[in-house]
Amino acid sequence: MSAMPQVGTDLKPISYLEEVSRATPGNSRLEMCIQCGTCGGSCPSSQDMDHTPRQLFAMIRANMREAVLASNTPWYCVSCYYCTVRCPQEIHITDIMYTLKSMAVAAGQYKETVGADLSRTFVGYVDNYGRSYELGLATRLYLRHSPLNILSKATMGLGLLTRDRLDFTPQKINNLEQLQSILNRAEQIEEATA
Amino acid sequence: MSEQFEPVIIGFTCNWCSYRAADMAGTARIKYPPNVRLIRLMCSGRLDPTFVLKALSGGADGVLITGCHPGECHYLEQNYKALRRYLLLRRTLAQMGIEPERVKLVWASAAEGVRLAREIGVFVDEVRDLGPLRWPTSLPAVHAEEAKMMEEVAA
Amino acid sequence: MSANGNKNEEGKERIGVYVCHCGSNIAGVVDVKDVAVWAKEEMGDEGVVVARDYKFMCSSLGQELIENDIKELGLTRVVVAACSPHLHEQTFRTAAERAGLNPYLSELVSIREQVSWVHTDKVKATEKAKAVVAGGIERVIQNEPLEPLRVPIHPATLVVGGGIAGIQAALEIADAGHKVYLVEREPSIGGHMAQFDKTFPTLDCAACILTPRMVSVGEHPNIELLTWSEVERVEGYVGNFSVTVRKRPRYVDTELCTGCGICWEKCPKKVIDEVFEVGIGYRTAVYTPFPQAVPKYPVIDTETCIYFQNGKCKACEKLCPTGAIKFDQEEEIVLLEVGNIIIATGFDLFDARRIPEYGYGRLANVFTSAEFERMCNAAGPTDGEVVMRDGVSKPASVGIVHCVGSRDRNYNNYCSVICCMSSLKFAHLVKERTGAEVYNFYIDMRTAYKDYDEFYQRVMGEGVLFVRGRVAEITDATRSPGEEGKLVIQVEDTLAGRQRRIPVDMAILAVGLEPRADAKEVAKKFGISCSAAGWITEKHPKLDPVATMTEGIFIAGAVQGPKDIPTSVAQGAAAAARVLSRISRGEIYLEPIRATVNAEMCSGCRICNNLCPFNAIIFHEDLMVSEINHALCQGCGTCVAACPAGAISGTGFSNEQVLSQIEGLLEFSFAEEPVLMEMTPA
Amino acid sequence: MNKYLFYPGCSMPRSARPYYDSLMAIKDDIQIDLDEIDDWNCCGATEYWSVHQLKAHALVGRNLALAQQKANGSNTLVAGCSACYLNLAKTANYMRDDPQLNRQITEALAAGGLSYTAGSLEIRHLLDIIYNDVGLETIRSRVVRPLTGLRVAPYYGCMIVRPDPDNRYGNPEYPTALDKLMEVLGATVIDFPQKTHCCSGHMTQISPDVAYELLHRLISGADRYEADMMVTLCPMCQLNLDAYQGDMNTYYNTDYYMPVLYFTQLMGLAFGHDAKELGIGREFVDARFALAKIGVEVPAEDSPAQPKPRRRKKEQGLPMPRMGEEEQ
Repeated sequence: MSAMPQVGTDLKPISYLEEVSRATPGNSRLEMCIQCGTCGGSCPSSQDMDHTPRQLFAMIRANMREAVLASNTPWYCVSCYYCTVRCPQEIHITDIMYTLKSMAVAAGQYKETVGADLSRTFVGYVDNYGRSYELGLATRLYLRHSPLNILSKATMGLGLLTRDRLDFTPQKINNLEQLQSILNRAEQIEEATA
Repeated sequence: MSEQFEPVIIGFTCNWCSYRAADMAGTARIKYPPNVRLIRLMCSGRLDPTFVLKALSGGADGVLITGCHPGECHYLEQNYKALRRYLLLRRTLAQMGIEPERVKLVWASAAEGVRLAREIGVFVDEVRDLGPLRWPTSLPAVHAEEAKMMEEVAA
Repeated sequence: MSANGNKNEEGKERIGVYVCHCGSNIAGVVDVKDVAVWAKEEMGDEGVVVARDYKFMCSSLGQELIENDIKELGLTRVVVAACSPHLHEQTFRTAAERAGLNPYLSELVSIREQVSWVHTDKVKATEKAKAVVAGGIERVIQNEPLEPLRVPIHPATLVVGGGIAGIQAALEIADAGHKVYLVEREPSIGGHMAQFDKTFPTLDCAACILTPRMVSVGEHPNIELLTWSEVERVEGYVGNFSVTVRKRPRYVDTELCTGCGICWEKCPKKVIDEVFEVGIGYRTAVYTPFPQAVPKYPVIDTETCIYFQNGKCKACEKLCPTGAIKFDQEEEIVLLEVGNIIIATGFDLFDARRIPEYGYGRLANVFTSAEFERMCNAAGPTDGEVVMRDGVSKPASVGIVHCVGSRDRNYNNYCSVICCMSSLKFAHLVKERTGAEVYNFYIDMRTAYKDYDEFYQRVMGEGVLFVRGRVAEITDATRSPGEEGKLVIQVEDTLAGRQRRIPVDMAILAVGLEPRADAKEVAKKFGISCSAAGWITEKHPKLDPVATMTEGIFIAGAVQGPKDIPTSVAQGAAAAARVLSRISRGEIYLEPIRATVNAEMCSGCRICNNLCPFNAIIFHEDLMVSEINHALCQGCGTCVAACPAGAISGTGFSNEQVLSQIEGLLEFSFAEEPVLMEMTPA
Repeated sequence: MNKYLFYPGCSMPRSARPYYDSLMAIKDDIQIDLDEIDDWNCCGATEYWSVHQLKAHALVGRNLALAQQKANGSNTLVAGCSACYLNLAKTANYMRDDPQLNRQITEALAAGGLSYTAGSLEIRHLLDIIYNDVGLETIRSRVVRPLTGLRVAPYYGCMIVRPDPDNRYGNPEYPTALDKLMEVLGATVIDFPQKTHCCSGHMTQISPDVAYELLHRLISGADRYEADMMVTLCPMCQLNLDAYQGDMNTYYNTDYYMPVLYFTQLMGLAFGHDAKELGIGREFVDARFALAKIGVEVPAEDSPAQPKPRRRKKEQGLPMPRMGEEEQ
């Protein structure tokens, strides 16, 4: 019988929409957005976002990569998952916010520096100790971003200390090497698939 | 990517539900592997075990039996009879030394084109994992009877 | 010489194979020419004498092509490889018949729905197409000439459901002079429409246009009305259904009752009416749902009637001027003989409690559309006053929420069709009756159909405020003095691109339409199929929207899916027209797909006897053989498969046909082809 | 005695010490055996997920693997922190439902000589096991000092009820488990409309003014219903509502005084344990005045001096203009 060329294999570069969708674990359903605004309406911090989640999704469809990466919206996401459970299209909105944050960090393109720094500092502690470390987290963050404010925070930290609710030194897990080799491997896979 | 075994699968469908589900899958352009070839019966109750054995002996690597969901049979309750025969059939196959997993029963209503397409995909993979069917050369009595029955009905 | 059974020299059938391009629908994926060439060359031994491909086999030219070949080449069998038999089987059978070939000696195999539309790999698709064609060829050889079954049509019709769709259908048929039985579950006909005050887009009063129809149903000599009744069992088949109806006792003798109303005026037991007044109004224990009820006779609700609860009272009996109250009345079982059935059982409303963030049931001044309809109705619990839950204060601001439970994968992912328009109607009514500030919160404004968008324009002109955004939540958790004591509707105004919190006095939830809670049981009872959600499946979504898969059973109105009044009425009339054409024909032809017992081969084991759900198999004790009544047999073939002696044969799907088709399908297996590599997504 | 695998998470041993202590105090009363998994690591909170998603999954994966290793005859892994619970559940579910992700995480774990069998563990929150496994009847039977007269605002926060991957709470907007639990303890439970609103998570670090806004909504809400205290089930929520309540008051020029305790602490009180054992007194907004209402004595020396609670000003006042120092 006569052989014929394969069909359906698309060779065109993938859109920003597909990029974000693929970078999100599982099926994000991002392409299903009907722009109803349930997310923006439910979001407790949307007043402080420079775009509502819905607008951000429209921008993603419009391939406005830089504008999306620069938006503070993902960094103002408080992970309350209201949008996710209410979305009539079952779009994994909160997960997509995580994706956008990690993309912004990777690209080094974000205006909202505090959130990114907090996350990066946090990751630093976890990578080096295996546990998070509130005091260090707070102080390092405030030293960088609002040195004046550190005083008021210090009293708070002091409060936690006096109430035996804070350590001076971070806690370290025993088998840190194991954790680090796991994380390194994961990072390699992440880069390989990116 | 490696060369992989492509099984041939015969699918029996009910005129009222699963065949229409297949139509729907088509109309909705839902893709599924081309390995399966469908036969329309009026009802899964029409499925004579001989059909399945005929298919397997004739070169099929698997047989997919589809019918209306329990309680939704167009003929009220015939799909339950199909279910009983199916269970019996799987035992028979096991006795013949054929993996019972090569025969699968799936319910799919006329509205479930997507589901049917998905089930077909799943079954193709399952049969692919089982590998090509080696039809037993020396067959136990069970199949001899079936063979006789086939001659009878053919006569 | 007739073309039928005219074999060629080697005693083989003379087969023609016709491969359809269906434009590019098939040809785009399947190499149709290759399939035709192959059929001619490779299947010659099977008796294929001609094989052609053509752009549209179903076109008149395509059909002529086949007819000419039958005549000129003396074809004895025809195989068409095109679309699904459910679409065009009849087309090609008729073509064969026109050319003098028995229609049942043609086969239509699907290489569109089952090949070109579901596969992308052209090589594999073409190969599968060949297998499918081979299956058809092997099968058609085994086909036998058949004659369709003639079935007489009983002229009476059963209409189930007394809403506007059922009313329309009943009137159409009755006016044509034929008997109609109209069965309604509630004490009165009228359905949802009877609850409304105004209807969109014309704003004419629902009662004013519905009541006359209800009355003529009640008075029509050809309509027998069975209210407070439900269909219990349906037996038989198209043309001859026998239906069992359970008639609940009214405890009122309709021969004596004049509907004067003294009983319900004097009844001391007031209860909340959860049905007609959707929980915001009251009725008595003996009641008619509403003043214009048809029939006018009341029913006694034994759940709440003081006499039925503790043996006392009997006020109605004492006061009834005609002595029509009959506490000892018992339920009746009515048997009906009908030729056709129209199902118009309508819809239920989405339960707004399922969306907690909208606060219905928790926040007093959140209402559903149904509650608001009753509130607006002059005969309703508030005499048409639009008031808040306290029953007195008028709202100064009202928010109307669209798409409640619709277009939402958490609940129902379909559009309920009517809510946009009824929400616009509500907006107008609120403005008209309270002058309140009105907000409509919508995702997309769906105002298709005649004069609908004009109505939208009109309501906009009336100063109603539209916010494009799906409401996120309705809360009493206020944040600022301006919100105190109000309901706050939180939403993203998607056109302004920011979140808004709009304080209102009252919120109206435009709840979506759902299939009746018992839709699946009803479908089973009538032997028809319904979608996963529960909407009854029509025979063809575009070309046969009022018929079902089951001969003789039709549908009308929202039982098929969300619908507004005009469409429901149109469907009622359409279903009636379908029934009338059958009645006037007096008989219909059915597929001769039936099972037959070969008395010689029957061993009398009776295995088949209790397999048949239609009791079509009778056993002759004297001859010790089973026999099948073709009128009752539905052709499922279960007995054929079960007969250990192989004594039962099923026309249309005989063992020979199926076994041969299997052989054909298996003549091509991937093993013979170069194994192609399948892309599996990493 | 129900056996469970237990994941404390970074907060419980430290900033949420009272949560941990009170849980340890009551676990015998309600017959639960919590087997802490060895050498567990951070769950990634929300921050880690913001930087590397697959690494975050691997991070959680290690905890799952260690839990499976522990195999104490239970396949239920319990977390007291909502964020920990959700992160553990998220990874466990993705490994169960997403073959590709499962492959990748498994591969990463192998680098550390660990492995986790997808679908082998059930991830549940502490409230879930206390409400469903222990059950209200058992709890009622343990109550010796009912919290009669104490008005509590049950506060669930977000991540325990949303997205609720295994649909354990049924209602992501209006759960009632904590409400019913508090009723059983004898408390007066207010129908708190903000019960599942957000505590602002790490906004306290990223954008205090957003955080104060969200905290203000919750605390003013509870105050409007004249709650004596809010009761929480998550360390993050408790820390934000408790430790930042002062800053919030300063920011809005209000003087709300809303103590925030863990539900385990109130269970402990009802079961007759003494306040100190339950870590009561370590909160910023002193609960002793509220508890005095029901005759619970909190020894003064156990907690630093506290301002006497003032009744808040009648007029609520709009937000003050932002202080210059808060801007970057």
